Amino acid sequence: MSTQVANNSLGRRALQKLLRQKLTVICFVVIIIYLSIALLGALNLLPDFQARVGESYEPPSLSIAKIFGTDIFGRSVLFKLLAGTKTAISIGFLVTSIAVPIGITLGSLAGYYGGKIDGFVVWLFSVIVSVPYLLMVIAISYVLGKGMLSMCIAMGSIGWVGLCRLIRAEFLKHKEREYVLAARLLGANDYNLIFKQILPNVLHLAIITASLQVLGAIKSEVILTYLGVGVQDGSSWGSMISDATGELVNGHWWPLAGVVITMFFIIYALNVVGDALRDALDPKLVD
Amino acid sequence: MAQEVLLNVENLVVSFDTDRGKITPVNGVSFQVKRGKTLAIVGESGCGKSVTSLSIMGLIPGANGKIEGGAIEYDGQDLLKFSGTQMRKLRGDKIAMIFQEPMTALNPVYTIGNQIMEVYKLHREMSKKEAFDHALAMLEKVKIPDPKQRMREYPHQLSGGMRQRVMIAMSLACNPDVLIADEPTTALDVTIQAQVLDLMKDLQTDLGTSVIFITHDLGVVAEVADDVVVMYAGDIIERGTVFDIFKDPKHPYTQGLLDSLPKSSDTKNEELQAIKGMVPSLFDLPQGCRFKDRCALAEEACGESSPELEKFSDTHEAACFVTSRNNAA
Amino acid sequence: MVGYIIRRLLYMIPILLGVALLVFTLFTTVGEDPVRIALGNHASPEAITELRSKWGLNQPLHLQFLDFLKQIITFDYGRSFNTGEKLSALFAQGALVSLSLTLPPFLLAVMLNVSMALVVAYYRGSIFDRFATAFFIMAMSISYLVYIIAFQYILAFQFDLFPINGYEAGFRAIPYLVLPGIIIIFVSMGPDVRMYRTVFLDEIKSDYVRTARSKGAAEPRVLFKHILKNAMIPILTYTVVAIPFLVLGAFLMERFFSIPGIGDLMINAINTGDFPVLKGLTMYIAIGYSIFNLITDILYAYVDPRVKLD
Amino acid sequence: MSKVLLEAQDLSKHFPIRAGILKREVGRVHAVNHVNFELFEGETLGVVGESGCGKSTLGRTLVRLYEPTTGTIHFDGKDLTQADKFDLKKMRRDIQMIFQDPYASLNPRMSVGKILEEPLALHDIGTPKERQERVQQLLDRVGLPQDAIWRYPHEFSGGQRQRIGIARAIALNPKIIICDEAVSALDVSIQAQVLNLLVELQKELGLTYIFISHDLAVVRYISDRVAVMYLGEIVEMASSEDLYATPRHPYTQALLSALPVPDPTKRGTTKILAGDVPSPSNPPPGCAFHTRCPHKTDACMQDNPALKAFTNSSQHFVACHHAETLNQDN
Amino acid sequence: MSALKKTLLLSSLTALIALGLSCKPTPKTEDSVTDSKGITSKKMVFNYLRGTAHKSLDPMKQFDSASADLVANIYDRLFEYHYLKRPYELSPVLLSEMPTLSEDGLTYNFTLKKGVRFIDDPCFKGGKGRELVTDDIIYSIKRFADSNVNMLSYMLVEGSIVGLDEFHAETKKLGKETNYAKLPVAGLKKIDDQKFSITLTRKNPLALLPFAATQISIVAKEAVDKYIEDFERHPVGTGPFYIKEYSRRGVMVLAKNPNYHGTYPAEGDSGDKESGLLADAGKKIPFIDEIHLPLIEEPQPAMLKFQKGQIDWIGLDKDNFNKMAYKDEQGFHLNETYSKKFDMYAEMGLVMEYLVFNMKDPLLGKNKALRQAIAYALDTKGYIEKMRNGRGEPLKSITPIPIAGSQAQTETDYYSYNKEMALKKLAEAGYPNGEGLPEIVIEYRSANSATRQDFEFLRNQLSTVGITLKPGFQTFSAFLTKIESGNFQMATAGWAADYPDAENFYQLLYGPNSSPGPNHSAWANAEYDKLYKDSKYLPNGPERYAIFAKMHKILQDEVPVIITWNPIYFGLFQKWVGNMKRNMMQDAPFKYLKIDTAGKKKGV
Repeated sequence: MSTQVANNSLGRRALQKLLRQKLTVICFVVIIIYLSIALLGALNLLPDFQARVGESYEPPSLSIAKIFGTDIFGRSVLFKLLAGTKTAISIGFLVTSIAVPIGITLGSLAGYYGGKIDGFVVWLFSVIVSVPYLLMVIAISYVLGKGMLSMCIAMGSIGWVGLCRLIRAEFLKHKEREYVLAARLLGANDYNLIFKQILPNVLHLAIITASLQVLGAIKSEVILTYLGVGVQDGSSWGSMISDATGELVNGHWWPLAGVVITMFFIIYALNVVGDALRDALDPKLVD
Repeated sequence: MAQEVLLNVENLVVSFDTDRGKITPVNGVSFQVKRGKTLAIVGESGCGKSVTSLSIMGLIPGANGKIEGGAIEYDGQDLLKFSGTQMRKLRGDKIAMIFQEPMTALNPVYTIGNQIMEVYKLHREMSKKEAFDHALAMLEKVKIPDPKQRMREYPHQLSGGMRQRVMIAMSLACNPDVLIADEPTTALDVTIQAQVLDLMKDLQTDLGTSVIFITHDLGVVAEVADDVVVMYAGDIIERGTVFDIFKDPKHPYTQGLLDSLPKSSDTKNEELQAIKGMVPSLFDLPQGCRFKDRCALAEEACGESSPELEKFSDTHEAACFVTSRNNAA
Repeated sequence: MVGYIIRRLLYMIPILLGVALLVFTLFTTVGEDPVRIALGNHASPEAITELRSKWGLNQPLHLQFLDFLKQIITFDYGRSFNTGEKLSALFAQGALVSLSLTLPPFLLAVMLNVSMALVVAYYRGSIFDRFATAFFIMAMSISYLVYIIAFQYILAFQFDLFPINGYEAGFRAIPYLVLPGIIIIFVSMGPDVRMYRTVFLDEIKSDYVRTARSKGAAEPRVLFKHILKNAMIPILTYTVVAIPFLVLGAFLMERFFSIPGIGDLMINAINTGDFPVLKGLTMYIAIGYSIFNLITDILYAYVDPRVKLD
Repeated sequence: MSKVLLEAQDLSKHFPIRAGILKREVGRVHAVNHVNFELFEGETLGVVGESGCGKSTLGRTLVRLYEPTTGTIHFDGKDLTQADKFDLKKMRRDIQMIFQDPYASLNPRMSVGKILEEPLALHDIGTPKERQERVQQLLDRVGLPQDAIWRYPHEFSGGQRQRIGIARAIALNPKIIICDEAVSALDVSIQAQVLNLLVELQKELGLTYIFISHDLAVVRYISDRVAVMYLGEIVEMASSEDLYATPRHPYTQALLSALPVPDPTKRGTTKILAGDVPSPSNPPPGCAFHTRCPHKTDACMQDNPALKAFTNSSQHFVACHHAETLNQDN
Repeated sequence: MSALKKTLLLSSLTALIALGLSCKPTPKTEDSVTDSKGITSKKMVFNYLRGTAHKSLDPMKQFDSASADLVANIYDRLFEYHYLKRPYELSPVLLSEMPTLSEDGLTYNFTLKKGVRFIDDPCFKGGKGRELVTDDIIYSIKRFADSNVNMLSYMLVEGSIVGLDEFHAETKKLGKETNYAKLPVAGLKKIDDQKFSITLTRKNPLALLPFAATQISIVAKEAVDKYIEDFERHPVGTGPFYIKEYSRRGVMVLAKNPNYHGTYPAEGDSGDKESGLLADAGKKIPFIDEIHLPLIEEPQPAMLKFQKGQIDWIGLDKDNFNKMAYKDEQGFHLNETYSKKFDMYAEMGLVMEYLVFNMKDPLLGKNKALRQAIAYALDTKGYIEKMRNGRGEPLKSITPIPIAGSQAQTETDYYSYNKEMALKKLAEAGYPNGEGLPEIVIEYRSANSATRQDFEFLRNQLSTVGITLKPGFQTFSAFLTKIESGNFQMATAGWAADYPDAENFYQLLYGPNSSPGPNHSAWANAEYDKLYKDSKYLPNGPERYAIFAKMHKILQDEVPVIITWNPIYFGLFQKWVGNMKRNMMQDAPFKYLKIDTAGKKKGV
């Protein structure tokens, strides 16, 4: 037995709850599709978006590659979108996998120990939130050299703040809960209390935050790429939108339409699932 | 005082749609409230007593609850046929309610005065000044020390007992015919509970209000009730005068409840007469008598159909096959 | 209360020190080299050293940092490397413009979104609620950049409803700010209405709502009198702290609509390594943020009588 | 009389109130104030009082969930207030606690099996298999089905959860269990079941209880001796019988009188105590009860009466200047 | 109840306000102006834009084109490149005529125009602009050479005027102590208030060209002394316009200098007369009363504004070119819908685009065949067609086509796309079909969508022969640092003429010009260097062109850079704009332009 199982049980209930809503299920499927595309991309199984499939700027037509038309090089907009999906999902994952562990660790320690550690963490995030987000992201990207990885690190190294606050607040509440007191009375040490007792109870926040983080990262990428600190090589939604600003006036609406639609589905799905997760994992409703 | 029935609840059925299916927390409940008297509804958590009271207040439609059937007659009119506006006019004016947690039941961001005055604003054509004076008078009536000062204070600045007094003042502001008190003293300490009960009794005598007193505390029931209704899992299983219930309980559940209270004669060398098992889930009710799984007297017949209330005297009814048979025999 | 304010103001010191250190580290150790940018192609090494020393960039880092601290205390961040203008002047000009771009739509948006959220919360669970939720998520799913391009192209160019871009001082600026304002409101709608709606729905579950209803209050009164004031507490925290960042304007908006605000100034400063501007702007914002945080807390205590500041 | 298992001397727990620019301590909440008592092996000591009287703080201070401000707690020859981490962990095996809220006291993300195994694992007791057996045994002992191991707290009712809490408390075979409002949140019919279980366990395992509750009837039923607390102080302590039959302190008298009796014929006999409990952050000078006491004199407003034996000889302790004079008729 | 209504009311009110405000701003009425002779006429406003904000309006301190465009209209220089004549030749501005050269070919004698006055400004006695005198010229040249003032552009005159280099060095030593009066420059001689001479270090046909640069605009000492630090925001010149509203990031407004001394050119190129460009010959300029210059950084809204007629002249970028124009055998044309409304020009730029190899790079520097392979693999023609809508010409020599000594004169040839040759050279380089060839990183100085697309094109090109490219999109300063420190493999580059002479391009590969000089490839070839020195001071002519051809041969063989293409610049202007002829050496010739106000109103 492990906490894993424990989460599964609550997770199972949450899942049942989620599956009762049709829309949520559809959105789940959408997310899974995007994830699979990203996975295929990671395995290099996506069609090469660099390959020419036709003349430049062919409007959409009924072949798979040209369903969203072609771009200036006659490349398939769809393939670019797929490659961009991989980029977007990787960004989402990277940012989340940086922000969430930091947020959880600092939030837990601050909330649990209080005192000087708490003071330090609060100070740290107060400092970070006092500086305009964009400025920070761009600056950190510069520090690390422009590019997708540094952009992700930049977003990640700021993105933990929100989660950290949440986790800290929850720890402050939970550490006075009777089940924690009981565990302390049974001789549990700090490690046990933080990681085995309290953390599993606040982890749902991390899941919800992560889904929002993915969302935010995807949206930020567009702006940052537009500003020239984002994705440099390869296809990304941000670079496609950036290109599309000029294409639109030429009547080449399809690359933009393609990005908007592609982004729309994943953001919509993440939002709906995020909301549903919030409801399903809300301990008020589960307990 | 005339033994006139002011409020008549007839076969009330309330259901809720939940994620896990439909439940019926109130399943055909009937009782009468007499003018100027106190009716206590007793039962453990989840027996449907609070849902009943909210139904009377007309606060059930909404959320996911639905009144499936029955009638609530107040002064000869069926409240269930009232429109939203009509019901709203009645609420707080003719029928008022107080709740268990005075801290959360009061709006934390408005002053006490403001909240009491609101009742007048809603139901009486009054100037601000008049409303203020009336509210102040109400605070005096519920014996809040320094009422002028309190008018300007916020709920959190008051102690639990004081807050409940404010709730009482607010509910009695329009001199209602019926006051529904839903566990009004459960959150209070005994000494404060005694104060509040005392106050309620005084006010009831003064104003002639009928009270529906909802509680799980049998001691309190014995203290305040004229008539008692005992509920279990959405059904009324016994009703009678307070003496009927405490001196000669007929239903095994009522008996069990009384027995499980530690009495002054009990010592820990004697086991308490506990009711075995636990209240069934509303999602998974047993066939027949809903109490049968916990009942020491249960027979096969109890599982076949649910017992109806049966008269034991003019005032006393209980719903149990076994007791009825024994009584008949 | 006074003690609380003093304490909070004192707490600003470590925060601002932290911000100073962060900004200093980020922009001094890396980022664009302002000297290279100022001198451009083929600058002679002497010219580079010369300018570096003129701008004080050849000093040891700790001395530069001390200088920076001095600047913070004296509120004098010097002149922009780029244009030689005093930062205070740049800020004074730009802040007003940025605020005139962002503040009115922000306030309108708060009012509008709170009202819409209340309406949606009122019809919670209905088809209308679902439809509205779907609509707001949809609105959120489209990139800000796309809104700007599309709105400018369609509303201003095709339909001629607004000037395409531009800015004039004073009240003549108003016509130019309408379209950007509409976009700002539009973009804020999705996330805000959804957030406010959640807040309202949380409050609707409260006991005092039941009390209000049992008094005979009608639903709109319950929503607007009882719930709204309680919900203002989380809404306040959400909105008031956003105000200092409004000074930054909305850089994309400023670029596309040629509004000479601070957002664009900041982006340009980043791209040219204009430290004095960056340092100054960041510190202004950080101070503004701390102060507005404090204001939030004071407002908090004002809205919520349970909160005592001491 | 049996042996003293635990002894609290001059035990206080004050919570600082901080304010001002530098958050200096400007006052203290006197949650527990100079409390002395002995706990005898095998007995149940009831602690009653109204909310805010410090009874729960006392319980938590005794197990060092709170660090006491003053005083000592001697258990098994050792002063617990001085215990280091190691000693404390050892002590944890001997003193356990059952909490009030059956919903909050169990970790919702742990299966019942895990919850019950936890204490054993923490103290490295037995092999996993032995622990498993012990868990089953515990479930059996508190009357829960074996399949509970795999289930989670939210699948149980309040009474069952409290049984899980009890099973957890007895898992380490403690000597003392502090029951902090252990049955308060339960319905009457369930309350009786749990009380019966507690009594059974005490007999079977030779447990010593400190039973903290605001419910006078329950305390009377389960306790051998009862201490009445008011504003952080013990105002009266006596055997259960003595205390309920002949309460000596005006507060105890009022408290007992206010207790509603499930007997409609005894209606209206309540002596109503005026006023509210003063704030423990600003306790009145002298006797803490004087603001509500119908018998107060000037002395009450100046000196805080010590807890002393009533009529010297007895085991009935009262903290009242006028205990003797007030109770002459008894 | 009422509260809900209130909200709805509030919302609709808001909507109403929004609608009310949405009425477009009333255009500033183009009120009339009265000129010095008392003749009232319609005010002529020229609406243009600035794509970036200027840095400094101090002529000696600026180097960016945004600043130069403004400086050129506020200040005057001794010369400018003739507005109409091609190839570009100098014509006098502040001088009454072109200077005369002494017999030894070393001293130029100048005579100032009479009656040139600075604009009225409080820095002058009585606030009245005083007349321009020789001292101003000498002061301005000295100020240009003052290393404390000008850190950017001294190299324009370096080594060419007697005593000026010494002066430059001296100012560096003296710093703030510098006093021009105490530092005479032998080569700058005042003869009287109207006459002065400049003595050269050696015969140099290019010596006068720098005096057409905005950096050697003529300033007044009074203004410099009075405004000190603020001088760069408070220009005082003799130019055709003065700043009416200074707004760096908003709308900058220039207004006509009513006392301007200049006149419209009396002669032009062949065909200019026919196209009406000489209609105003000899008339007093400027014609325009005001120039409005909003800062519009995004190209998209700028084009939308142009199409609405709110901007009179705009450069035509790639995306819009695609939409609005096309190319056929006869050249470039506007689509019919647009040609009714606008006029378009297409002018060959004085710009050479190229790719630089780092000769210190262990891979590329040592492997000539590899560099040649890359040169063969590039489809420059295709690039121009595809990425630039054909708006350029492949270059066959390092000099842009409009400049004397370019491919037309040297008759040189250059690499063109040849896959077989590329593969052959690649094999020769030791990487048959690109096998074993590591990734090559090419550096860019920004990361906007155009550069990204450029890179993608290049990558696709080279991948056809098996060469893998990786982009390094750098920030500008990082790019410079990388390039100048020689820490790169390949980089993109472009060079715009400082002055329209081939020397300005050949110097790009002159050995001693290695970084921080403009020769970033760090390529040094003794023969080339010698040829360069030989050609530098020769006047244009067959002798010089022959040397160019030899130098070109070496470049073509060694490939330290790959010369790619010469862009053509396009612009659109409204039909009501008159006298428009794109002059690549004068980016903002506002003083010659005019507006047909009546026609504009009618909507020509």
